[in-house]
Amino acid sequence: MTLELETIKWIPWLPALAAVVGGVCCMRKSMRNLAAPACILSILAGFIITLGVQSKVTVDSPRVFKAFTWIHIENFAVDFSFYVDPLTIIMLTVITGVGTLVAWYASGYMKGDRGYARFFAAVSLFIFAMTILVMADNLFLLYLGWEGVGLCSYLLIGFYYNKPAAVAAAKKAFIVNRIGDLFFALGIFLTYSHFHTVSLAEVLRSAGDLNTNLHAGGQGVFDLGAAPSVVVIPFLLMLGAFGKSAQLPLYMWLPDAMEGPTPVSALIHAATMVTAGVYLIARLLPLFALSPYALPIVAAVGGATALFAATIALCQCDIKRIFAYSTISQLGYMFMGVGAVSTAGPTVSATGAIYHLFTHAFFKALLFLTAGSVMHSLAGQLDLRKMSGLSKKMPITSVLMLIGCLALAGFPFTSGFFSKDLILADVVEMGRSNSPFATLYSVLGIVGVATAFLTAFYTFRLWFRVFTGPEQYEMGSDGHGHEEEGHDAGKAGHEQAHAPKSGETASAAIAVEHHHEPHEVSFVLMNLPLIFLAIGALGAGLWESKFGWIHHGIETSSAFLGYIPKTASDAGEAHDIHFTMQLISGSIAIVGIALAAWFHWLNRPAGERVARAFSGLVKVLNNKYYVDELNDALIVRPLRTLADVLFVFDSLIIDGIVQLVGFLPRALGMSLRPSQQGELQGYGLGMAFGAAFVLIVVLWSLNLVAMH
Amino acid sequence: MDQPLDNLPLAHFLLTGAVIFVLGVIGFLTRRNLIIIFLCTEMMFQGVAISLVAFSRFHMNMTGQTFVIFVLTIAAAEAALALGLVVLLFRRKRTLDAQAWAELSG
Amino acid sequence: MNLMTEKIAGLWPEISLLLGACSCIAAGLAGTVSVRRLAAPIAAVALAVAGVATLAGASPPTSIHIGAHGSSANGIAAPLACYVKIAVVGVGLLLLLVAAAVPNRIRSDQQVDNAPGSAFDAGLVMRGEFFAFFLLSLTGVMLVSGATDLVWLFLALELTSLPTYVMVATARDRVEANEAAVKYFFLGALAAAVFLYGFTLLYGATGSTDLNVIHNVAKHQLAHGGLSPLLLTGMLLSIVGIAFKIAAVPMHFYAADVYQGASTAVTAFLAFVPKTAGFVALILILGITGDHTPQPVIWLLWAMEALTMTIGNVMGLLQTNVKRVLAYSSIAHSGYMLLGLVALGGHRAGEAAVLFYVVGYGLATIAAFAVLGCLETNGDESQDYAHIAGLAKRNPGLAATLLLAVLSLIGMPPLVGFLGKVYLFTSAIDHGYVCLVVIAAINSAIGAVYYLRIASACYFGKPDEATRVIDWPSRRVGGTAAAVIALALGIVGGPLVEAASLAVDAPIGHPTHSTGIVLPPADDERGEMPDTATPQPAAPTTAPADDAPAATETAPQPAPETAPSEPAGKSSDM
Amino acid sequence: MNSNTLIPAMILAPFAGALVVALSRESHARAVAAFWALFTFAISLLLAWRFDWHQGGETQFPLSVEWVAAFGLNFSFGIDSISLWLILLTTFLQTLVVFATFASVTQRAKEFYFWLLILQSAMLGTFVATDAVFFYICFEFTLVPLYFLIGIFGSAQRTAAARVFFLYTFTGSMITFAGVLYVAWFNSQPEMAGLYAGAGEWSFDMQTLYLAAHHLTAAQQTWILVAMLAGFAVKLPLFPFHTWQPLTYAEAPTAGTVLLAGVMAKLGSYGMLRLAIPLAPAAALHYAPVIATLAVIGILYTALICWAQKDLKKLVAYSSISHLGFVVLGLFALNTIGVGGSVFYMVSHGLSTGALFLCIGMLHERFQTREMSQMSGLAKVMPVWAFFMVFFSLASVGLPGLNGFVGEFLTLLGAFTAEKVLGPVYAGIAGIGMILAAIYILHMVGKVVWGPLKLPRLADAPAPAAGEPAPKVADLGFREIAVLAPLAVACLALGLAPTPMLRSLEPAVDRLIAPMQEVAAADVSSPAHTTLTQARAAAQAAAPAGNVASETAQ
Repeated sequence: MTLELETIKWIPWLPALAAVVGGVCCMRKSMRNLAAPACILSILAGFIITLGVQSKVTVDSPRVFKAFTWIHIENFAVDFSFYVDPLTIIMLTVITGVGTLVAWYASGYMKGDRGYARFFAAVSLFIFAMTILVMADNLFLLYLGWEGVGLCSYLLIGFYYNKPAAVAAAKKAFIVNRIGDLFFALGIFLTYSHFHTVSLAEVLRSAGDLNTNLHAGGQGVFDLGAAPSVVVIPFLLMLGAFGKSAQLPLYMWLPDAMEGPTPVSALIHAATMVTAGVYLIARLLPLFALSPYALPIVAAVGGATALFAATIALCQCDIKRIFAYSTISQLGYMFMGVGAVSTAGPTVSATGAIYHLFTHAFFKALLFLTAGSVMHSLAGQLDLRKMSGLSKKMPITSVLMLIGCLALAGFPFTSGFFSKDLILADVVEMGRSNSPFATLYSVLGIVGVATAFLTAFYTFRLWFRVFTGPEQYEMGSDGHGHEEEGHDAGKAGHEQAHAPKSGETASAAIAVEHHHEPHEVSFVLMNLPLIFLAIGALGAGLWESKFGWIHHGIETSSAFLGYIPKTASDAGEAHDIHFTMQLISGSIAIVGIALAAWFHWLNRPAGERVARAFSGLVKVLNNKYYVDELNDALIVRPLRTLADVLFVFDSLIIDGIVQLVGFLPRALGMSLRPSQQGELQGYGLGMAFGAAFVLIVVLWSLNLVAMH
Repeated sequence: MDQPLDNLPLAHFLLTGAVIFVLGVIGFLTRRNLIIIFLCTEMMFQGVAISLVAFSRFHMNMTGQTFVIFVLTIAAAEAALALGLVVLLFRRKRTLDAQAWAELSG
Repeated sequence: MNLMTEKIAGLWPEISLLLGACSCIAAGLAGTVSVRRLAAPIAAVALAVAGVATLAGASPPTSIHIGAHGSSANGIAAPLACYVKIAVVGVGLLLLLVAAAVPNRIRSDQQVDNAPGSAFDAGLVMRGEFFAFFLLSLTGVMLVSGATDLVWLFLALELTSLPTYVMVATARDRVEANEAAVKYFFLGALAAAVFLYGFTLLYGATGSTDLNVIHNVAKHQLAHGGLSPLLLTGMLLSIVGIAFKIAAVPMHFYAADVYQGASTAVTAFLAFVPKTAGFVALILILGITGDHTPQPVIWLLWAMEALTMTIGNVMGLLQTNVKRVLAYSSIAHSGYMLLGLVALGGHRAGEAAVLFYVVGYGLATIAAFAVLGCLETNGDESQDYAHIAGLAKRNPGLAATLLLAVLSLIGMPPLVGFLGKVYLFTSAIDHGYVCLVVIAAINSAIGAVYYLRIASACYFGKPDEATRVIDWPSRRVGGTAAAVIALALGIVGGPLVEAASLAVDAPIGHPTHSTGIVLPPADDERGEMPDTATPQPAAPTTAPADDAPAATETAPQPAPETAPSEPAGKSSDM
Repeated sequence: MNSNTLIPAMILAPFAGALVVALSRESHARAVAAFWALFTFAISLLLAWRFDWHQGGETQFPLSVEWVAAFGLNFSFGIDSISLWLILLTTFLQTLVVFATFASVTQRAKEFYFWLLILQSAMLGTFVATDAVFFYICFEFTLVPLYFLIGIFGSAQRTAAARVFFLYTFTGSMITFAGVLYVAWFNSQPEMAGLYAGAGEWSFDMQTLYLAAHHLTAAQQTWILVAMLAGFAVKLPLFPFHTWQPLTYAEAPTAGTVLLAGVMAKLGSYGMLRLAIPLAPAAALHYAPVIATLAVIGILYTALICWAQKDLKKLVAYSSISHLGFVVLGLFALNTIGVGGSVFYMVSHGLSTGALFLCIGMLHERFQTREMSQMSGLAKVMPVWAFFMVFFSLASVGLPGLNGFVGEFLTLLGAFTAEKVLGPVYAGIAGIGMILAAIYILHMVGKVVWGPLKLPRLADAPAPAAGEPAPKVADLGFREIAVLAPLAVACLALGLAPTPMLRSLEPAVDRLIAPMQEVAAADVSSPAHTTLTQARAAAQAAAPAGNVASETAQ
């Protein structure tokens, strides 16, 4: 099936329409259930269009579809127009594909929630913003999508707005993202002021030309002093990407973002939005090549984040948080991958990052959604320590999650295995190149392997903990995914599902619900989409390695047009590295899984002994290196104190000065008051002295004048 | 014009006038009785009148002396007014101490 | 004698007022109440007749100013007089409306008669007299505006003041009124002595009391090495003395006490009438040196201006008594108007701005006092902020009047106060006094504080229980009319501005710039040029004017020998 | 109807309305006011319809009524696109405000609507004036109606607020007035005659004064700039002249606050654009960094202070200062993007902040409190209100797709790209304001809209027993939605399609800043260039072609 390329411009607008429909549905209780189909269908339609047009998108056909002029003043023109090249298609496939499945799942998961329509309106809005982000023809529009997804993330993290934690998390996410966004915006400004355009195609072309010139200039590239201000652009953009993709300085928001409904975590905080940073760098690679330091730094930050987050994930007990840290860690991989593009000797390797982005979307969404299923059946219980041996109660879920875990751990021939391996191979290859940063990349290669081991270990720690061992569990206190406001009539859906005894008060119904048995979730609504995801998680790698769809797409993407790959004179060596890395990472994964199986399934007491032996370390990791506390103590509190101080300063000092100035006339008046004491002769004295003073002064001055 | 004061220079007359004027001012500022104070203002007027006459003589025209006539008229009018006022005040407070009239202030 | 009759012709308005005053006294002495009640209408008629007479006399360019020497004192006299007289008539009518009820507030004659054994009380027997004094004082102002001679000016100024002393003393049956009268009278006499001294020195320096002659001497002196110290001292003393009339520093001390003590209607009168007289007199005195005000005088005026408005405003801030506030405001406004006096002549004549401003100020301040006068607290005048609180709820009309008055005083567009400030400020800037304008601007802001307090009390406060609104239609009409005119003049103030500038700028038929504003050295001839250019020079009137320059030309610096002949002839004319 | 009479009709309509209100019965006041507000809005729409949008830079519908010929004072009107947009903002907001106050104003309604309509007249007058004194008159006169609106209808500290507001702004504008007079005097100097049209005589025509400004020396311009800023910076307000503003905004009644923030603040920035910059062009260029620094400090400083607020209205009031800092930053970027963005921001800030104040006002009507600690989780009981509140908060934060973004980004971009005037550093530091804005706005939204439900206890309501269901709170009614919805639509429309507006602003903005751009292109820093004319001559010497055209165009 093929469609006209033109139809692609409908992709963002359908979810937008769905968002409006969802908004309307919010108003009427009776229409509430319409929101979900509208959302799912709109995303599905986007997916179909993406698949339909993808064959039309070739290296020659990056096409711009203009919807309307957005901002135009003087020679600053920004169109609301879409730019389509293979990278766009890859991203759209992920977004609409995973999006459809997650929305489908959510239509079951969110059933009965009071904010059902609101949820789907926000999800539709998110898809709109996300598609705008990846289809944007210019940096401003990209920024619109960028902030738009941030907004949706805010709205969805804070979906359970009655929970202070959710509200706080939402706020944190938005603000931390804003920090990144500021740098991104400044990057855009700098780009504009240097290239006089923000159009992607033109910026990329100009940057490519500039690169060519710089490279032609030889070693001048490294001479920062002589470099124009353009070399700052990549660093600004990079910080934006770090914010959105939760990389090291700006990652804190993502674990907290798990306060949102689980489908949101799956879609936004695992599969799509958080990868926008990777997309940004991949898309603007020529800009990042403007500074020779930019990409190595990206890679280094990615590597550091990957390891850092993986270590934290080792000791977390909240399922979703483990996955959150794992997401951060995997995003670190992607940054490593995208940073492993040499600027000195052009070889194309960003494939690894996008590839990993693609596969990660599937398996991480799968993992989150299965975690959601677990939560759903355990009334919101997320603590690893409070559940065990659930595979009997939830067989499908356990298998699905196993698939996800395998992919995440990079078990051979799962999708994660291929993509992660590609990144590692690229990094190691860079380490062996003549790049000035070769050492850095070598280190990163080791970090990558270490992280892969940790990933395998913590992933399976989770899986074994939840699904193996003796069957025991403790129900959650509230309904993650269930509306907490028990006395609200909006519970209808769920109450039907669980059939509370009639005549009971609403709160009693909740009480009952909290003590029901774990159960498998609805198949059609929730497990069926998961199965599709599982197929993706298992098969995407094999499919890619057979067809090279992503590889081809990336190579033909406009960002890489300036980097025509060498005709692989060293292809053989590259292949060797590739194979070696596959071997290493595959075995590392298996070792990690085995270790996890030993400590967390077969011999749990041993695991506990080890944990006790390293209790100090465990405590540090458990508390996430105390980063939140540090952040609070070093940034938030001082800033807040500063705000309070400034407020006092404002009302005391600044207003005080104003008041003082305002008081001056009064003071002057008071000091003059004695002159008006009411005595006739006092006044006469004043008048006489005044007149005499005038005479004396004036005549004296006349005298002076006369003397000159 | 051979009169006794003829050979006195103008300055003497002016000085006399000024001294009387200043004395009037000093009296105005220092005396307590309203009537005396009023008389001091009269003194000031007369000091000015002396100057006027002197100038008139100096300029050899009559304007100054004419002026003096008018000044005297005004002084008389003021005197009438002052006496009326003094009566009014005395009825009100039974005193003519200038300091007694210092209620309004600020 | 011809000149004399010409002058009489120009004095019909004054004569009408004088006759009115006499009639008022006569009516006031009448035995029957109904006749005594006629005093106020008679005063109104007299004012109206004066107005008509002024207009009738103004229409042809009368010969009085034909002998003009540039914008010298004499030259500006006639148009100036016209303007001032019309202003006095107009504002006087409003004042009359406000004051018409004053005698009713004094204990009635009957009470005095009935009181057994009560002696004669000067403060209590007044009906018609009040209006007589009222008219006499206005006559004084009119005469001031027409003064061409120091003697005339002195007499006119005293005529303005003397009746007001009586009005202050008798129009309110309170001890404060007496105290106010004491202060006003004695300090007024002191000030009068000061400016009289100044006049004397002017005479002594020039040998003439004719302003025209003095002007010519001064011009001559200026052209030849500067003013003689005697002349300068005379000017300074005159200015300082007359400053009493306008309540300017250092002669301002009395203002607050007198304004507070006097009956509200009389206070309104004081705020306009002596002030107008004072400013016109100052314009005449400064006219001696034409546009070339000597530097010391500029310094004096500069300092007076800055101090007067600043002291007025900062003292006004501290007051809780609205009448005192308005008194200090009156001082401050004198300060603004002095701004015009440092900026004499030229393209944008400051004196015209003063003439315009004084009318605007008068209207606004009369409106404010009228409103105050319509209120009564515990049987006495309402004077405090607390007393006018909540007036808007009680009587929106009065509150609106007060609001308009206050806004005009603030200088809020589009009221006349704003236009007046524009006029003053532009003329000051035109003469290079940017610094003074900035001081004035800041002062306006300071002044706004207490004006706003009035508005705020009126509109935001809770009504005061002890205060009641007295039903005095005439006073209310007078106040409202003043406020409405203040508003109207702000919107269509053009004609009045024209009139004010015409009053001081140039006789009809002369281009504005050719009136001898520039005074290069030894330029006496130029001053005369208008004479020859005037189409219908009436022979007899030009004669003394021709004499004057001749005298100054021939006279060397001390000029005792030649001078007498000319003024002597002049005095015989009189 | 002749198009040229439209402007006077538009100014006089609210005035006539005020008189009618004064004469009508208390109970009819609001209906009468609504009619006249709508009528004025209609006239302004008609004006927009008749306006030649292709000639946005030209002064259209000029009309001059002589006022005081001796002073060269005229009531001169005329609008270009900048004026027109602000007029539309004014009439639009005014209409909404009248409807928004239907329920809240119960006492002294006549007075309320009287002053409200008078205020509208004055505000419109400011935007249409082409005569500097007429501008000043209207500018100044706005104080009077607001003084009464605040003083009579405000909250607890209303009297103090009204007084502070009046005095602070009045003081500033008196000095501004002196500056205007000075330029007019300069223009009237006889030696100026013949240099350009209108020279050598008293005139307050803005175009004439602009030309006069080119002949002012650097020192003169500096003082003029100071004088102009004294009034406009206070009105805006610009840090550190802002302390009157939170008190005033907080104490004013909702209608007053909306118009204060929505329109009155723009009088300050509009004045800067219309008078301060063109009357002191070289000084504006030279001191742009100083003013921009103040703007940037203001952005950050007040943004932080917002965070420390406990009172909703004060929070938004402070945020308004912060936002208007962007406006000033854009203005003093002195390039088309910056100034155009700044004007855009003026309008869009009027909409979104006005709407926020309306939302808070609606809350206040229900709870009689604005303390954030008193309420929480209102989304639960007032979802529609919560929607609008969040929507306008986001607009205020500068979310792309909504109006705030365009203005904020263009002003920042303008500052960023203003070579030799400002530069990336200004934009970069000011940009931190975006982060802080997110912090305080989300802090507010998080406290009030989200979170567990908590309602302020009304003074007259009995304390609810534990476990009892929360008392019913009425969500927004039809009228209130009808007031907020147009604002939301306008925010969205301006956010998604700002181009028509920006394009129409461009020629008007270019015309105002053309002289400065020329000089900026040549050299700003050289002190040798005493007057703009000389500087321009130097610029032409440097770049012989091109610039001559604009000179002759003058």
